[in-house]
Amino acid sequence: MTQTLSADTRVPIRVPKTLIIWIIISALLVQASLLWIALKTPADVNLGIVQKIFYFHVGSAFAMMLGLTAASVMSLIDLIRPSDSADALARSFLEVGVVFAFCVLTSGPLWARKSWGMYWTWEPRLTLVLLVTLLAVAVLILRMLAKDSTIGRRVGAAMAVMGAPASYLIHFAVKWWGGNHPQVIQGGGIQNSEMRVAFWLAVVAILSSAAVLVATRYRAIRLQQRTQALALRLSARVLRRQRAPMETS
Amino acid sequence: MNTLRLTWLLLRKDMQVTARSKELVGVTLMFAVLCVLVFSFGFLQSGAAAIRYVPGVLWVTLLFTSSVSLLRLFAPEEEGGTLALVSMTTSGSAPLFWSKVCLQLLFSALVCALIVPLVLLFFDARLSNVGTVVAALGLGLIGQAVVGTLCAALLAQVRLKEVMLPLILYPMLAPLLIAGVKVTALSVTGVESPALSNWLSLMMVFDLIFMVVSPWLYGRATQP
Amino acid sequence: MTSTLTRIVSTLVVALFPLGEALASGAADLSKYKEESVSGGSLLVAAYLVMWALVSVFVVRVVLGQAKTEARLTELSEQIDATGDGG
Amino acid sequence: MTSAVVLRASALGWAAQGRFILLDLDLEMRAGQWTAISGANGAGKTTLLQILSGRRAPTRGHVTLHGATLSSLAVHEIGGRIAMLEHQPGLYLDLSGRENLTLLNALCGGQIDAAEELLAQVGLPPTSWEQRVRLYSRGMRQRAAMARVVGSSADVWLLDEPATGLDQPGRELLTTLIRQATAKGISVLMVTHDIEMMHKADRRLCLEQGQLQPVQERV
Repeated sequence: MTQTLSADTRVPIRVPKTLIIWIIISALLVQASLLWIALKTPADVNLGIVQKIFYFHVGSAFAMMLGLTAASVMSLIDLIRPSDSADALARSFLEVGVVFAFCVLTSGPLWARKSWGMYWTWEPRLTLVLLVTLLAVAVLILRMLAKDSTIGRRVGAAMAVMGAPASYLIHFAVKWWGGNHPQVIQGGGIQNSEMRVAFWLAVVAILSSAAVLVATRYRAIRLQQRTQALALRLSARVLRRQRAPMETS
Repeated sequence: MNTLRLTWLLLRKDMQVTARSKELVGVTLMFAVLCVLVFSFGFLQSGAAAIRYVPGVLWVTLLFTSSVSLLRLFAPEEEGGTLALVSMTTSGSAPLFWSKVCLQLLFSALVCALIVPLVLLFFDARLSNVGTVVAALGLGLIGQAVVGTLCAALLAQVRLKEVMLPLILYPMLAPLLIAGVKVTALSVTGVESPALSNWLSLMMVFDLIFMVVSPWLYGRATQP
Repeated sequence: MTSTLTRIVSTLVVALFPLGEALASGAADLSKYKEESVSGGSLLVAAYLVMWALVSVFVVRVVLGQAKTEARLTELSEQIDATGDGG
Repeated sequence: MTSAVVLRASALGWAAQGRFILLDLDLEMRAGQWTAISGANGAGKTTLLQILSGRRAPTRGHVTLHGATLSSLAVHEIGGRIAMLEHQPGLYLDLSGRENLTLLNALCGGQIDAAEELLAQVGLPPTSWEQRVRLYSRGMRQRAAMARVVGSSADVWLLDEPATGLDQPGRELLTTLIRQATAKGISVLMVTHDIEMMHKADRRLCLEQGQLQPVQERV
């Protein structure tokens, strides 16, 4: 019995055109927003030039929030109706979310050094980002440890789902907890229209790049999954071939 | 009703098993006492107001001790290979899950009963409104037990589970820890604050959410 | 001292980043804002560099992983062709 | 004489680490039939039993119990109809033999026989009934686990190396218990390396290259 492998398992390796166009657009957006921030926006009256961190810092925070929320939602979908694509999406969102979480965590203290005079304060939003990042990294490690076992995948997904309500409650806890602290300068206020344009340009540019990263990672994971499926079919074929002489004899 | 009966049967079995391995309870209590001691060495300096450290020492000890007992929570099932057997006779994993939550709760209540007087004694502190603190402890321990049981059950099949459990558990329990410490601090210093009810309701919401989410996730993630 | 450092770093940015020139011109008037021990400009440059590095590391990892998968895929295709011929 | 098919596996496949261990495996278990399976280490015998008992989902194919696929059945339905003896005894080590069976009986709503009766049936001396299973020897644990299977209301028995650690009287007892079960219409599947046990079975299969083959009789 010989089974022919259909061509559909061989994934085209070239990157789809739409993705390339999208990558170029995001790159241009990022360049445009950087140029705008550098050339057009004035320095903040209170904080000086360091305020220019604000644009990408907040953009990264948006990307992180959206990424991690999407990761939880996709994990939930994967638990309710398991599918390889939901799993791949959940993993890509989680990874990209963690990357931007680190961006927020590193740019935040640098900004704080200037505006608050120290790298770290237990300001509610900083604390929230730190805790959520720790949680997301733990889930990421869990998913990496689990490799491709079904149980591991489900456990990772379940933990990602747990992370969403936990983060929501952490948000309240740290807000009330930090309530006693003096609210230092509400830094990075938008003072004029150039700043507003810079802000939205940066947000759009980062979200677009984040989406590109998710799409690229998603494609990579899908390719990996299909490679595994192909290896499995090959193994089936080899096993059947080994049997053939045994059956005839 | 049936779930309740099955949960009770499994819990009674767990209590029997725990009673027979007395070492486990003793070791866990010992660990809790040592935790308090180590924190005292770490924080106390002569002349400093010791009372400030009471809430922190109390809650962190409870958190650490719970993760120690959580790692042993499913040991009877793992040793005897009864996990699949039990969930296949009790029409699902809910009775097993809730019996383990109750067991963990009993465990931490025991630890609590030992630790709270000890900490108050060591730090020469007095609680101004005992009722609130008891409520906070109750809510905190319920939340810890529910989330902890889920994590312990799911991580049982994962490599490096001893390390992974705190890694996942501590950030997830952060709201309970913060709220518990705040309530205890307000009570120890005797300040009447309207924030008190806020913190208690936060803990209550935490418990309610995870009491719904956790058993569902447990059932989902352990399906064949 | 710090402004020299800023200038060095921003020269680095010129090499790495197409927008470097713009940033460098921003760095030129950094001295105006120098008040404390730390210059806001160097913090700014550091922040953007770190973010850029983080994203680059991720991209490199994805690309490397992709390359590995593609190699495995080619290997598998060859194996499939080999078994196909024997049949 | 052909009796009804109780459990059927069709085109079963199981893959681990990107490699198929079981593939295109078909199996029919009929009421009152005693089947023995042998096979090299790592051939997938234990995995096969786990799939047949619904503890593991197969990569390919499906298992039907009285015509209904396992994945469509509720877990306690499977648990009530398929009894399994694994490497681990499936008993709480810190409970006594009697307590274990009583607990199990309570959990499934009193469907199994009285604990004492079962323990006597598998030849455990009354002195050991109140002992913790942890103190049992390998063979005694195996007997206690067997009591759990005998007491169940299942009509399929899946036994993974049931003769391990059993002495000669124990093996004979095991044979008798299985014979009594098949007489009642229970279908028994047994994985074993033991030639003697193998020859007592009605049907002998060998798990080889992911499939079950009838064993060629040596002359």
